Amino acid sequence: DYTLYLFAALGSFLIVYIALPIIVIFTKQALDFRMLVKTIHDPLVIEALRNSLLTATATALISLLFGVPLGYVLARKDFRGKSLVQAIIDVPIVIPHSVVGIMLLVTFSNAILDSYKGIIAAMLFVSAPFAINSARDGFLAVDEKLEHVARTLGASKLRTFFSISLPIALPSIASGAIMAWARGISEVGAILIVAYYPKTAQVLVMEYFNNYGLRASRPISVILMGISLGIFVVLR
Amino acid sequence: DYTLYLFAALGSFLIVYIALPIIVIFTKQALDFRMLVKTIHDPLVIEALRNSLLTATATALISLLFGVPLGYVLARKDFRGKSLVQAIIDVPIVIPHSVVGIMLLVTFSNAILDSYKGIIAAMLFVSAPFAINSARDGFLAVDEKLEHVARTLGASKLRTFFSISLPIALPSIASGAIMAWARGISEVGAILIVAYYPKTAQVLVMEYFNNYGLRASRPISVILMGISLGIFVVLR
Amino acid sequence: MLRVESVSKDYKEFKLRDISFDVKKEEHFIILGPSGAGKTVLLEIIAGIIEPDEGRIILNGVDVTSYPPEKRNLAYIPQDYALFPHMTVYDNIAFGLKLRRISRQEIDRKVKEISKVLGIEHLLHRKPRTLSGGEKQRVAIARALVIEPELLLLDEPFANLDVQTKSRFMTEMKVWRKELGFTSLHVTHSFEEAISLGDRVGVMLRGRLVQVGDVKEVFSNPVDEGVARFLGFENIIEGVAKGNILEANGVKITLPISVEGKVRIGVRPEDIILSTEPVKTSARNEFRAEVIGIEELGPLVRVNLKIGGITLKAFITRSSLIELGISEGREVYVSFKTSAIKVF
Amino acid sequence: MLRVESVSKDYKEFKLRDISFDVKKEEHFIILGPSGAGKTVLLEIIAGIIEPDEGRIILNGVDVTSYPPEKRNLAYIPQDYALFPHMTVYDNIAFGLKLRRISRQEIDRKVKEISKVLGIEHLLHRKPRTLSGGEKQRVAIARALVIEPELLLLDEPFANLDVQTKSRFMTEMKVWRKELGFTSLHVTHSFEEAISLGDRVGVMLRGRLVQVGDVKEVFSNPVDEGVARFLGFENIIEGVAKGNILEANGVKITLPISVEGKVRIGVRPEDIILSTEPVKTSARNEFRAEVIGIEELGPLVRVNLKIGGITLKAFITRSSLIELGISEGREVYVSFKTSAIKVF
Repeated sequence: DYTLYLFAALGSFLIVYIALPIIVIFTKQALDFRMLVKTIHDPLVIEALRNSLLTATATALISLLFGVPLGYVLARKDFRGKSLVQAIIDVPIVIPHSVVGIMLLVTFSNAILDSYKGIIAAMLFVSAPFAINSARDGFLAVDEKLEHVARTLGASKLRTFFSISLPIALPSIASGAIMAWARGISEVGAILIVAYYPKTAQVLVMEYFNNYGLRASRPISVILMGISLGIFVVLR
Repeated sequence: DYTLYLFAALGSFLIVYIALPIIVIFTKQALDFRMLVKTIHDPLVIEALRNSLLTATATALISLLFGVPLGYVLARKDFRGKSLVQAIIDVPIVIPHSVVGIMLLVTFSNAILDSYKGIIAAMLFVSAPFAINSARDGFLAVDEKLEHVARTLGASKLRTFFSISLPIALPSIASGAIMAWARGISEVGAILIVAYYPKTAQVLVMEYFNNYGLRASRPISVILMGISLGIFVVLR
Repeated sequence: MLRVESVSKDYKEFKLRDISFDVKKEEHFIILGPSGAGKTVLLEIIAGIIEPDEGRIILNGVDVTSYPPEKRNLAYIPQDYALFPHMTVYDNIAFGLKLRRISRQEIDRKVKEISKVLGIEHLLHRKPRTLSGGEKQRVAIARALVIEPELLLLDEPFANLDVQTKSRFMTEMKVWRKELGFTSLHVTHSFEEAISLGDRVGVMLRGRLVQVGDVKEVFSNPVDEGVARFLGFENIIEGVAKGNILEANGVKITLPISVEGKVRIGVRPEDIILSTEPVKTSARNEFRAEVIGIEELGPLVRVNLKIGGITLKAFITRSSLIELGISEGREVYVSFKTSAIKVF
Repeated sequence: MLRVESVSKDYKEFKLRDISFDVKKEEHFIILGPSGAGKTVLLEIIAGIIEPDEGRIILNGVDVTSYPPEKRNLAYIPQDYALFPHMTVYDNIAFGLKLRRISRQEIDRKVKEISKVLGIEHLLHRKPRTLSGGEKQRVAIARALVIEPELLLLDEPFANLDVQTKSRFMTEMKVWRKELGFTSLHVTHSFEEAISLGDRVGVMLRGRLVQVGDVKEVFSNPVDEGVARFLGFENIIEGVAKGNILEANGVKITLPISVEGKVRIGVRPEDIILSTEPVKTSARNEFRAEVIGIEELGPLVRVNLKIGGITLKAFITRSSLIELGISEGREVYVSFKTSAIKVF
């Protein structure tokens, strides 16, 4: 079946293109283990990793707090302008990341400049769509009849939400939260503009690269990638 | 129905949070129209926009060239390791953007440093998943029976692909290409590391912000955002 | 107990129009209608899930039209049972009790008690996805009855069960009713359920409740053509009657009674006899007909026939189809007894 | 013309086993079987879409088992017609011709010609999604026949059509065959299609072709219990025969012939008569029975009966169910003619 072989050959270029850099960076770092160990003991790196993990986690939690109710409303209610709301939610995916930073600064200026708030603001803008859409899909998959039956059995609307809808939609919501977390920790462009400080690991990678070159920035990259890939495996 | 009102109130925070910066930046720029006009005549800006559009377009085309055959194979063939391949394709979504840049430099070093090739390499890494997955979904939606019938009518496998499968999957493929384009033009983190020069608009936004402040970077942001939103509207 | 007063509602593709009926205490009331008649919408209006555009729902003399579902004290069992997938059977049954702030021991006692009646004690620790259709249905009934509702709303309760389970259920249903004494409103498209369980039946067609009454009475005296069609009189012929002869498009039909003027008659397809040769039987109406269509319905075949200007449908078995060698375009003899004719 | 030689294939949930048969030139061969028998898989093996695990496909004396579909010169019409949605009807029909490097004028002539025969000239500029089911089917047939294939493979060609369209089609199918002289292999679950179109029939059950022959012969002489069941002998009773009496679990049944030893007999549910009082009819077998289950099948009802140690199924109409007042647990009288018994 030559056609499929041809296609597979063409297609495997992209597979290799994505897989190769991942393998190469891990392998090269494994050969330069000393540098990795040194990096792990660099207080600047530890501080930056802590900042990244904290802000990404905060972002995921905020996305959940507001995204889950929004997802529920989108799943259960038809209202005028619903498609506009849905469009707005998806907009952050297409806006250039540096522009996101400028937009946020133009709007909130000093309130977010160079602070944890700024990092979270930038992350939230790009992460929220994942949390909202996953919650919506999760609730859409919960049979409305289950809610109806719970109501007739005596549960109020709020009680029904917490004892029926939320637990059943939880897997989808959790995967949305993880995606939001991953999207947050992968963000660089907007954070560079809004909050270069407090320094996050993804910004530190860039700084080390600019100041000390590739060899210095590689170990942090490997650590960050390890975390991201771990999250990714959990997600699957 | 108080529960839904409460949820809608909570959820509207995120809607406002996403919509507000977009509105604010457009409004503020509209009030500062002179600066916008001046920016449009800045040769540096024009050059950078040209670079962004060219590289994003090249990225989208390369994604298509390799992603469409790969999508077809994924849609039609079961093979050992298919789920691993699918996982690899989705990996770029979770890797921090600055890390992507480091990985690519570590792997391809001077071959891509500070060149159009580098910009496209960075964009391709983050864009390819969109092109591949859309193509796959497009082909999955083409009834295999159509291909079977075309075969019995005398068409070879390749001929069947070009006259039946590809035309029918085209809308999905096109939307994947647009997404790949949008993802490419929104990339900053990886490009900053791999190819600061030739300067792209999304990098220029950052440079103008660092060198001349918010007011100088805003007009380019507005132009870039206009392009992105235009693309987004086409996509819907 | 329950009174539904001129309820109307436009909901999706369903249009309920001016529906009124009442259900007496401890009665088993059946709403019978084809799918798409709006039966589920009506149940959901009574349950409080959908608000009617017009009309009132009265439960034990109280107008509950504006009450939310949780204040109506009734239980609703949808067609797919809607067991909570993330809870064990025990927790499913206890759900309604927990909301009522009853002590743990009391809840435990009640859950065990109802489980014993319904024969599901051995399932209490299981998750719903591990249950068979019949077991799911029992759990759904237990969950509904344990809160001792005023009224049990059942939506096609036996539609997803196999024949054996279904038969056992219908028998047991009667036992449970005696034991627990609940009132039920049951919607279905099954004549069998209506016949074996219904104290009274309401026939619902295209959003209207067209006839309410005793089962046998409804079946033998359909009030109009619509009900007649639903009950199986697929052949409705319009013509002008003179004495006991009806002339319809040039075809003369002998009627069981004497009437004058324009009338309609109904004949069930299963009452029409086909043969390849003319046979003078006790059937008083015999015609030559052309076969214009054949439609298989499982072991039964519907044959469309053309007699002069009118068309008739007849049911024959698949084996008769083969034995008589009936195929399209063939001429056959058609007969039916005058007593099989229903005059409207 | 086509010879299928001991084809076997495991494909998804289907298991084809040692299937052999041949189709003669200009014959209309029907493969009749319930859904899930593997009929479509067999067609796709013949078309070259699926490769068989074992066996050979011979077309006009040439072993084509390893040929790709495009080298076999046959045409396949799947159940849902599979019209190319992005092409007009004209381009759909012309598709096969364009691949054959025929001149534009010649293509145009052939497309117009076949469209005329099939009565779809007025649809040529339309897109498939705007067509009715019957129109789609005509286009699919035109697209298949225009390339003058050796063999036409039809998968449930009438399954998605309404009765009228279907009836017209079956009549026209015979005309087209006369006019264009093609050979067809047609798989279906419809007895009607087998009877009215089939020159010969093969019965396919659970992946095996169990009986091939003339339609009437197959229906009157099923080779085994499986075929008998499929043809409607739902009651299969095993017992020990002595002369023309069969004893089965304590029940004595009079047989139409004399046999000795362990035998099985089949009775069609539609040949069993129910009554509420004993009636000595010409039916030679009469028993008292208990109703143990009732199942509605549209206008027909299947009644499960228990007679001593054996169970029987009977079909009665819905109106008889109501008139006789049959419900579960009731005692009824069951009778069937000895001539309705098939001894295996």
